[in-house]
Amino acid sequence: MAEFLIAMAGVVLAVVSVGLARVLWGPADADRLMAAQLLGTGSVAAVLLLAAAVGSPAIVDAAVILTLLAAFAIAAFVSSQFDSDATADLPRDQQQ
Amino acid sequence: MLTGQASTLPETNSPIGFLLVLAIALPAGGVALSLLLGGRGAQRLAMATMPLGVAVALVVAGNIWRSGRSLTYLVGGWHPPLGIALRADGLSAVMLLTTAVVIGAVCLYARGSFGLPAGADERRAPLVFWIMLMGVWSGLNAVWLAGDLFSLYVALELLTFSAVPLVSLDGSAATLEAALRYLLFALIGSVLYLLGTALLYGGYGTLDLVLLSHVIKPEPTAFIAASLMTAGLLAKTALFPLHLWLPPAHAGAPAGGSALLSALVVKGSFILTVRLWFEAMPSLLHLGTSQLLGALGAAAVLFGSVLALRQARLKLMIAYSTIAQIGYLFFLFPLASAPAEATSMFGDDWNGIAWTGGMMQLVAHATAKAAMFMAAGLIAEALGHDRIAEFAGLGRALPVTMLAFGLGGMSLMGLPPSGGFVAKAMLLVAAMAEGQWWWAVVILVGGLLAAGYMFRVFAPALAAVDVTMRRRVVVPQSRQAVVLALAICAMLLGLMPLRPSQLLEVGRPASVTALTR
Amino acid sequence: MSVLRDLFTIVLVSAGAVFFLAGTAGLLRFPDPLTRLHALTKADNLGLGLIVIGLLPQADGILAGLKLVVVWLLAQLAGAAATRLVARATGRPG
Amino acid sequence: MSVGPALDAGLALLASALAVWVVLARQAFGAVVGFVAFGLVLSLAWLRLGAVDVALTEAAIGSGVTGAVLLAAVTRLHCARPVVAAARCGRRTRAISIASAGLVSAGLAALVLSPTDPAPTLAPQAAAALPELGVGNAITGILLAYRSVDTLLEKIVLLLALAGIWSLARDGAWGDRPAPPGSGRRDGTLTLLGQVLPPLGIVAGIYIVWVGADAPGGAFQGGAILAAMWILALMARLADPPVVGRIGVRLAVGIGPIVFLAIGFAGFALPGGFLSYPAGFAKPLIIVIEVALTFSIAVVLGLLVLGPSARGTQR
Amino acid sequence: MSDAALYGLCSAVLVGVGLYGTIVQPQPLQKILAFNIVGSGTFLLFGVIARRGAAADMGGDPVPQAMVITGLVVAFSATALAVALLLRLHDEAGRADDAPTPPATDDETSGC
Repeated sequence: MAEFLIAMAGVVLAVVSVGLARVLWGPADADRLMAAQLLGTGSVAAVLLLAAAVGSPAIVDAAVILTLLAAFAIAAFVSSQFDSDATADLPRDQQQ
Repeated sequence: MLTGQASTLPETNSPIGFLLVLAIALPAGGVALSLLLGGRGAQRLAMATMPLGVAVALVVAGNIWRSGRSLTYLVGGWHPPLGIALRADGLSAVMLLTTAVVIGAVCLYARGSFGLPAGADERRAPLVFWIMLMGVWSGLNAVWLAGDLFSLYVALELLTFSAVPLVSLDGSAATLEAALRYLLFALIGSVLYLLGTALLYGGYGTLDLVLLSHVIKPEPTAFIAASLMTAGLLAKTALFPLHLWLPPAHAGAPAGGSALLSALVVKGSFILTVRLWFEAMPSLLHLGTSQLLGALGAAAVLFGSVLALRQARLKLMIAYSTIAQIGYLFFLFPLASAPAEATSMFGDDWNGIAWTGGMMQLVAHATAKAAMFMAAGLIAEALGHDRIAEFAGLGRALPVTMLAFGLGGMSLMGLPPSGGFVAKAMLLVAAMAEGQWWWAVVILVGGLLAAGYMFRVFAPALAAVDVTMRRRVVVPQSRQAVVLALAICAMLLGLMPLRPSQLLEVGRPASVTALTR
Repeated sequence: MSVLRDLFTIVLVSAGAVFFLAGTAGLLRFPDPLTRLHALTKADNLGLGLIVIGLLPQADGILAGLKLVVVWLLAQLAGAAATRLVARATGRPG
Repeated sequence: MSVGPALDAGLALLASALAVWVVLARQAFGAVVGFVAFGLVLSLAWLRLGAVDVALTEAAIGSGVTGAVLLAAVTRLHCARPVVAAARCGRRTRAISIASAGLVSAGLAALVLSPTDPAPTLAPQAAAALPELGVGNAITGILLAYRSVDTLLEKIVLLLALAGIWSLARDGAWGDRPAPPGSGRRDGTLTLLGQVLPPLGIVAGIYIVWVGADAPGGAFQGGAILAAMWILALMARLADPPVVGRIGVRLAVGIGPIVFLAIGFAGFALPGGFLSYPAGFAKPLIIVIEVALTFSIAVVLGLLVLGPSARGTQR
Repeated sequence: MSDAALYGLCSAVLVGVGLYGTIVQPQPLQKILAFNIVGSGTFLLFGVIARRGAAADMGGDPVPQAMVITGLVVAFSATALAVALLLRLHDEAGRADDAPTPPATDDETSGC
């Protein structure tokens, strides 16, 4: 069983890392973000699979943290990247 | 060792070993409390820490000198390799003292530039300056005392993080750029050092300097680790050709900060390089390595001096001269590790003499350079600029400051009776006696070049012109006196060469002595 | 019993992996950002969800199972937020 | 056939590929996204290496909070577009750097392929001394007992970094609020995230600190999660960045290191000396230090992300 | 090949790639990223060494692992400080030219 779970962790990771090609290609920043998010979700899945394979509850904690931070990273992406483009014409003290 | 395990040493705490902790923890606590108290609190704290720190250094040095034995303190009672030992030998004591003297002088000097009047609000530059001053002190003392390579990494980072903000304190684009470049150099330097640390741990299972020296063997692991660590440390020491970051950084900081950076901070990584090669892995210090380090030093002496000659601004000139003076320090490597047959010719401990000469150069440069940077700061305050070409009449306007600057310069040139003279003479004689005359040539040429750039400053400053200097500000006598006192320290070093050298012999690496006996 | 449990896990986890595969394929092959976003959301929701459900029988204790569900819920939240924000951002020129 | 090594090889390959991408990318934004992904992959590698504590730290600090700093920077530098003008290195510099970097890599590779046998380790010694401390997590024992002086100095490094970043404020803005992270706009979705995630994150952060004495986790990881949640709330404009000149902020920043130092100095009264703990009280004292440190680390990391004070941020 | 050796090779690659980037990369922000990659490679080497030292019922030698945790915090502080310096420099340069983007005069001054 453990072997299977580790193998599936590998498969999920391999699959989503192919999606990373979008990070390279783009073309829009949104594409890069989506690819990174897919990698985030895939990593969480892989960590959960690993945790089950090893039978270690501490690794599940790692998955919880990864998910939290994935959400955080998305918020950071969004709040920094897209809004600033949309509001580029508004006066902002950082821009001038 | 057979099991790959480093065993523990039968070490115990020295009776006054707790002072080693205080030397690090007092200024470290000062950093934390200064942020908390803010405003004038930071300055008061620095002023309160200063005498305590000087006292700690004095007691430690006095104890080591009298007892002739190194001090040890096991933090938390844990023995290496699991725990961390703080150790103070003669070299640490000398460095503790030098640090305390220079920082003490900088404290007194900086009260003039970063002092807040009573009741004033907290201001940016003063608060940051006092915090960074204590950060530098804590980091330096940790470098002199820590006996563990990873603790030394943290100590080096402590130095980096307190040195970089000093560079960009005035916030101009030029100093920000200098600070960023300095930071990147320093970070790459520390990460290379850390890489070597990892390799050593993987090979020998300990990072304690003493334990490591027992188990280390001349094999690829040790050699690659040592090369990486040395490369990293040289970048932090600004040895030619890794010196690019130094002049703008040291010239850009406020005078008190420049004094700290040039006199002390670059010496931290230098001493670590010395400890690494002479104490932790003496069996690896082959002829090639020591000659290479010496050659880089020689290149630094010539290159730095020539560039110093060509600078139009005083602070940049002093900064380039630091590159040259750092070069001299590296003659320590070929001269203090000469094989026995070379040194026995004249039947004296030439390796030991070179060792003492090198350390003397370090102390003399620290005091002289700090005095010169602070003198340059006073000149810049008085004139509103530091363009050497417009110094006419300066000798009359600021006689005390110029005297201090000149005394410092004498040490750089190696004129008697300065500390720099004794240091360079010892290196010179050792070079001749060991048959490595080429270093002697560089030492002499470097001295001449130093005389050249000092002359460029003094020729206009002392010229008997009738123009009265337009002074922007009147510089208080007390600040000039501090600078002069420090310059006199550099001078006095030359008058009592025997005593500090005795202190230096306590716990001197066996490799330096063993090669000669 | 144990065989059944393991079989359940194997089936659901494999199905989850297939959804990840579909999501990636969509991300790579679909022509414009909005359809790519759609594909990504599928992978997020279903891929991770199936894997979590598949792993639930393997978890020892209620708390461990609860953590798994929390992970899934968090991922849902992040995914939903990302979807809305990306959709809005791509909906605008620039 | 065992699948473990295949997974490891995949992770190692992926990490290396991402590193190459980050270094060579023409677009700073793409490089930063690649770096965050790189951090994620490394966390997985740390799990595979059996270092759960490090995996937690890498996820929280190495990838999470660092990612936030880098993203904010990329936006402000307007680097989203490809760069034309920056001076590129000449061919000779490139050749020399490839040669030297390759040399370092080759040396390292040669060493890792011929390890010392048996590998030296301090694990037995670290394990043997743990009962004396009463903590079950050896890493906590190392960070707060055996090598506590490193941890203490590293806390000072954090404070110096904060003071260094604050020093980059303009004189007129000194002591004021830092600019809020992200853009100045309120946004429904972001508000929702900011309202829902922090409560969960705070529970998770405290949990990670709490279990840290005996299981993977501790002050660093917990503090970083708390910091991330704080930044998230600020991004959603649910709170304002603090006025950094206030005594409360300064107290929050300094309390951890000061408690740590105070307990260290109290050790002088004991036979073990500085930073030693009285028999039987080691674990409670370690937990006191961890709690104080977590709080300060969370505040300091958050402030490091926020950057220097900016004038006129309160309109 | 053991799993530790695989990650050991990975760490060697990371260090090399990162070093190359710190020298060659003209963008300061990517220089900072490259430094972080060298750092990650170094930490990974610690991890490999820890893994090989697994003993006493521990999955790895905890001493190097603890060092990595300390190192990660230091590396983050360094990144934050470097980025803050870069941003301020960018502001300063932009202010001096009174233009939204500074001209790239030198590899260190240019933000973009």
